[in-house]
Amino acid sequence: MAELFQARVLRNSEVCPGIFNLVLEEVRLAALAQPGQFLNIRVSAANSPLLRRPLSIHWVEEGRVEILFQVVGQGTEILARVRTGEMLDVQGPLGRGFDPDPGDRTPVLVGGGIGIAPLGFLAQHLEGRKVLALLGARNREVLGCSGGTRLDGLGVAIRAATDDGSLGQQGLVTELLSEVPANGLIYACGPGPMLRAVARYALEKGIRCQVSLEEHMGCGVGACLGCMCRGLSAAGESVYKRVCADGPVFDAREVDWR
Amino acid sequence: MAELFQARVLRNSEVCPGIFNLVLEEVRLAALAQPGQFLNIRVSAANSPLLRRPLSIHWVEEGRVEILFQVVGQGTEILARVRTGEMLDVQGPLGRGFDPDPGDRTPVLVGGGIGIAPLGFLAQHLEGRKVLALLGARNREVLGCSGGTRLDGLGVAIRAATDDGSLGQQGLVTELLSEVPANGLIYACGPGPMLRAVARYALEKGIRCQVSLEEHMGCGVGACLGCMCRGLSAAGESVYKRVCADGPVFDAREVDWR
Amino acid sequence: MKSGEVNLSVNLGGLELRNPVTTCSGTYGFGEEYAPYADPAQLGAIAVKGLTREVRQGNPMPRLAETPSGMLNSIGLQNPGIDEFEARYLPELRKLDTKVLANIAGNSVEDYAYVSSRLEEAGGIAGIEVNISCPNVKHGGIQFGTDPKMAAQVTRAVRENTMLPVIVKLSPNVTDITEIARAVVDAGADAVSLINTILGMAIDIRSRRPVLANILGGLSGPAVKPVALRMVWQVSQAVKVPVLGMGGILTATDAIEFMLAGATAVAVGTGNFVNPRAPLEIVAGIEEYCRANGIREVKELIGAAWL
Amino acid sequence: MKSGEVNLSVNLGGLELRNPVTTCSGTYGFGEEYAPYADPAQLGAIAVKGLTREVRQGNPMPRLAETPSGMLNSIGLQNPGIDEFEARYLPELRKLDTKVLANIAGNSVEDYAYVSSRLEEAGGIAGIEVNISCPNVKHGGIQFGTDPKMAAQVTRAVRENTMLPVIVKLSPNVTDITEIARAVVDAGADAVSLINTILGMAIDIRSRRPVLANILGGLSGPAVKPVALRMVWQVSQAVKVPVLGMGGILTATDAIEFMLAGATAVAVGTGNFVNPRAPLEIVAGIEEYCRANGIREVKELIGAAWL
Ligand SMILES: Cc1cc2nc3c(=O)[nH]c(=O)nc-3n(C[C@H](O)[C@H](O)[C@H](O)COP(=O)(O)OP(=O)(O)OC[C@H]3O[C@@H](n4cnc5c(N)ncnc54)[C@H](O)[C@@H]3O)c2cc1C
Ligand SMILES: Cc1cc2nc3c(=O)[nH]c(=O)nc-3n(C[C@H](O)[C@H](O)[C@H](O)COP(=O)(O)OP(=O)(O)OC[C@H]3O[C@@H](n4cnc5c(N)ncnc54)[C@H](O)[C@@H]3O)c2cc1C
Ligand SMILES: Cc1cc2nc3c(=O)[nH]c(=O)nc-3n(C[C@H](O)[C@H](O)[C@H](O)COP(=O)(O)O)c2cc1C
Ligand SMILES: Cc1cc2nc3c(=O)[nH]c(=O)nc-3n(C[C@H](O)[C@H](O)[C@H](O)COP(=O)(O)O)c2cc1C
Ligand code: FES
Ligand code: FES
Repeated sequence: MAELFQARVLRNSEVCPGIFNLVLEEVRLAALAQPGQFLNIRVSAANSPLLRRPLSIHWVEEGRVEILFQVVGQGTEILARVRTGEMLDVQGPLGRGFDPDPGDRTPVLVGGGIGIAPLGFLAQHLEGRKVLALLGARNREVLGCSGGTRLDGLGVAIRAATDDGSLGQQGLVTELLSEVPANGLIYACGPGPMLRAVARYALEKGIRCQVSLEEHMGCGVGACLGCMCRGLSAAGESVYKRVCADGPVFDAREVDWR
Repeated sequence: MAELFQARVLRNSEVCPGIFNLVLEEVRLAALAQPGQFLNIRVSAANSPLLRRPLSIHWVEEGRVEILFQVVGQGTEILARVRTGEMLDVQGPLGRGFDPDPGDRTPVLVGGGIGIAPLGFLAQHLEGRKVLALLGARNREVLGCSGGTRLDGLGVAIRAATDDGSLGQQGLVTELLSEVPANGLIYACGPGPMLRAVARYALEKGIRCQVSLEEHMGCGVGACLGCMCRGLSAAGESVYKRVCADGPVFDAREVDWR
Repeated sequence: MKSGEVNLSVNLGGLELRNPVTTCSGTYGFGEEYAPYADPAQLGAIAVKGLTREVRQGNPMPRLAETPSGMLNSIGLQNPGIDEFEARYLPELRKLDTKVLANIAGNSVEDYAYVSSRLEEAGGIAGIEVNISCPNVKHGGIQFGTDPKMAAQVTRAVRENTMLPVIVKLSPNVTDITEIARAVVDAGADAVSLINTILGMAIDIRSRRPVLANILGGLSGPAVKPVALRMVWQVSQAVKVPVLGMGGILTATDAIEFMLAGATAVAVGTGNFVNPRAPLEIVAGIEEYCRANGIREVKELIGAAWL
Repeated sequence: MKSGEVNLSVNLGGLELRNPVTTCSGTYGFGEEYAPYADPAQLGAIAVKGLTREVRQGNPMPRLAETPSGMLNSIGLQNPGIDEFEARYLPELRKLDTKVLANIAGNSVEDYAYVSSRLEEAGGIAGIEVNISCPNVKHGGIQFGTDPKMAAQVTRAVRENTMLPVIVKLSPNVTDITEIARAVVDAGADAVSLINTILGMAIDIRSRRPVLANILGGLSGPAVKPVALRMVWQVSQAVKVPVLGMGGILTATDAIEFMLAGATAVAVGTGNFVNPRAPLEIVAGIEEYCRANGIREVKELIGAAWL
């Protein structure tokens, strides 16, 4: 169950240009959080920017909850200026996360850019298992600071693809998909086109796959119907589903990819 | 002539509860500033709060411009959080200030609460002359940190009135007006009722008096006609005058006090 | 009532509310989404998402755009329809210890009549808010809300099909909102609510296309508060029925402004998104304001700024 | 034109502007107040404070209230009257190397006609903006702007008394702004400008009174941008004359949105208060946008979002 927190900022540091690691001290939130869930953060007490910003939980450790965010606009710019000791108005944990129990399947994390962030928390839950990660990013540095380094630290086997070839092979992460074993379970997060390609590949090969979607949000709790994605009903009809409440994580088979 | 500056914040410190001393490094602004003029400060790059905040120049020294402000609402709350090294969007110096040349009259500064602030800069211009100040405030601490201490440092003779009697006599600063010599020139800044009482006293006794008025502002430059006060035309008719551009300092005889 | 206590109850067109704070339709789901943050039992009432006779998928995505101190939405009345509402949501709503306002819309006068009578029969609904002002649908919606004759017709149809209090929700997208208000009151409305969203749009300069798939959307949030307040001021003095005021309410100060302008009760909409505890904080803030000002009955605030 | 250069000029109903950026009447004084921050010679045009036949004192104070991302004003057309304008301000305006739009208002159709012919004779004015939409005056003002017949009458009177381009300024406080737009275009307007302020109010919960002495005021600033943009979108597609778009413009992005929505030129109002260099920065930003997108003529932006 989600709650509202006034969470103390323990640290907010620019881990590489334009990407920040924000560490919140909030024991209860840490206890409630599940991998793939997100926080809805009020970045300013002023009336503008008005809406909260949805940000995935990247890491949870000893009562601390971390996020990794990329500065892309006004809200994240303000968030980048938050300093140690300030209190942040945080709502969460929200949404339906990943199903972190892969059973006897081999978990394969597929992440693109800042979409790698939530896979860190998921990998924490998968610790002790053999985990493969296929990661893509602009370059080595972004891949590392978007969560790659942390996955590495957990002993996850990483295969990388970068735009400039500075790490792994040059190209898109989707070009690594052939490495997913037939009994694999894909957990994917990243840009829309990447997710679509991953899901299509998985559906085609009959590989299980969970994807974390993104959509602009009004409420973040399922009340406003502003964040819809095209899903499939049990009967196979295309129906709107709420990314914030029915997701953000969906089984690839629940989504209408047409 | 006023300009727009991106001024570096050298210091912003809470000099007593709820009152801040903001020091800006801006050589050109310091050179242009005249006592009684004000700055129009944009407190946030966001759309809300939207309007600039008018704040008087309190002190100018070695290329530094200082203001003293009281936290009363959203804008000043945001300003209170500004830190050393940040750049502040400052427009100024604005308005018609005090006529700092008292000729052969004895300058008498009359200030109430945070209205003491601009009298500091005026006193800098009057240095070397015998200056009397009649100051009122809630208590000793507020009187000091609203500019009283600085006046004292300049050798101004201070007569004080405080609500709680913690400094000078208990009561209103207007009760000290009998101390103004007949050849005095009053420079007054403070709450509306105080200014009215001071002006009435001066007009009655035939003492010269300049008052600094306050009004909510839209533009601060005379363009919007939002900040009017009731003035007197040359012919003695009641006409609107712009506090921002025709003032904020007016000769008491130019104002319609009815 | 103990000494120092404030009586917060108000009567909104026959609807006895324990306090004057409610929620806006379409921003509060079906009452469960915000329950973790603010117990609906502590609110005067809640209004649920706009209902139509048939299932509606709503408008294509994107449906939202943030604007300065506000937001645009073009949800387009996505809702499960009256059948599923009764089967799936109403039983849950009945369990909440608060008054539930059903918000209804339709393509035709008959639709409004039909949904009203269904709700009347179903039970568990405290009042019907008649949305004649949705800017986001092709048929009905805003057309009913800009023409006094059609507004009256819809009101009459609902009135004839229910004994429940009927609250007609007015559109701000009109030259003279008091004209529409008078028309629906003459047609039997027990109260009016206002404002619905103001028609607006946003453009993406990268794609050079409107941001919303539906092109136009409805503006809500603090940006619209001055307009909402003005309309509440005008309408509450023009008609004899109570006004449910909304539009940009985020804090107790906002809510009190609406009551002073003439609102009998207020509703929090977009404010829920920003602060899910806003409705509760507003109840507390109103009570505190009354106490600090020696006001024993919150009713005394209603229209207190008129003169 | 050198390679890579962008042609920023636009034609606003016969008015050749060197670039599409102008200022809003009432927010830019008589052209001198903002000169220290942005040289008027670098703008397409400037509009000066609304003028009437007689001297006007305007409304009582307070006249301003800040609102979320916006502000309310109830200046009430305080102005020196046409005589003093000609004697004192016009000579100064003539010295500025920019086009000056005179904004006029009146209590009657005759007033509008009179002021127009005076301006025509005086010379030095590039165009007349006819304010039929001021929400802050008792007579004329907004009444002329909400009734298509009266709007047309005023337009015709101005049209008959001047050869200058006539731009009619529309009120957003109407059900259908395209109806008024069509009426004034049929009556001879060379262009329309929109939006004027949206009627709003604010209440002080301490005094329990409206903040503005005039009770109601006009809302401007970024808060109204989505509404202004929507109306520009609607009007520019409904009439054949060019649209001067305004309402909440603060940045080049805002201005480009208005052009994509159908505005031929834009005006900066409240934005001047926030950033006195906004008009100049907008000129530069539009140019940069065009260059980055391979657009050689700024005209290509006009209505580019229509389809
Ligand atoms: C479930 C979820 C999890 C996310 N997790 C992360 C994360 O871990 N790290 C990270 O860097 N980003 C994440 N994002 C994206 C992040 O929410 C946006 O980058 C952020 O909201 C942009 O805000 P802004 O004000 O800086 O940008 P602006 O573009 O100025 O924002 C304008 C509006 O658009 C919305 N918006 C803009 N981009 C997005 C987007 N991609 N998704 C949703 N809303 C958007 C904003 O919330 C705001 O309402 C996540 C998004 C979702 C939906
Ligand atoms: C010429 C001039 C000089 C001033 N000098 C000083 C000074 O040296 N130190 C100081 O502490 N204060 C000074 N003030 C008052 C100061 O401008 C206000 O306290 C400040 O604007 C309040 O902003 P806020 O957002 O915190 O308050 P809010 O009440 O939230 O502000 C809401 C709106 O009202 C306006 N406003 C509120 N109070 C005042 C006021 N008293 N005068 C003008 N506008 C107001 C704000 O600018 C804003 O637009 C001066 C005012 C003027 C006109
Ligand atoms: C996302 C969203 C959905 C809405 N859906 C409805 C609706 O179904 N029926 C209705 O009458 N009003 C609807 N509204 C309008 C609100 O109930 C309310 O009138 C408006 O948002 C103004 O209030 P606010 O500024 O507090 O949000 C909706 C508003 C929003 C933001
Ligand atoms: C203080 C003020 C005074 C105004 N005076 C006039 C006026 O005299 N004539 C007029 O046509 N519009 C007047 N307006 C309206 C503006 O010209 C403009 O239409 C409106 O403010 C919307 O633009 P903005 O949001 O950029 O300010 C005034 C607006 C403000 C804020
Ligand atoms: S953001 Fe409101 S339903 Fe998802
Ligand atoms: S604040 Fe605009 S004229 Fe004074």
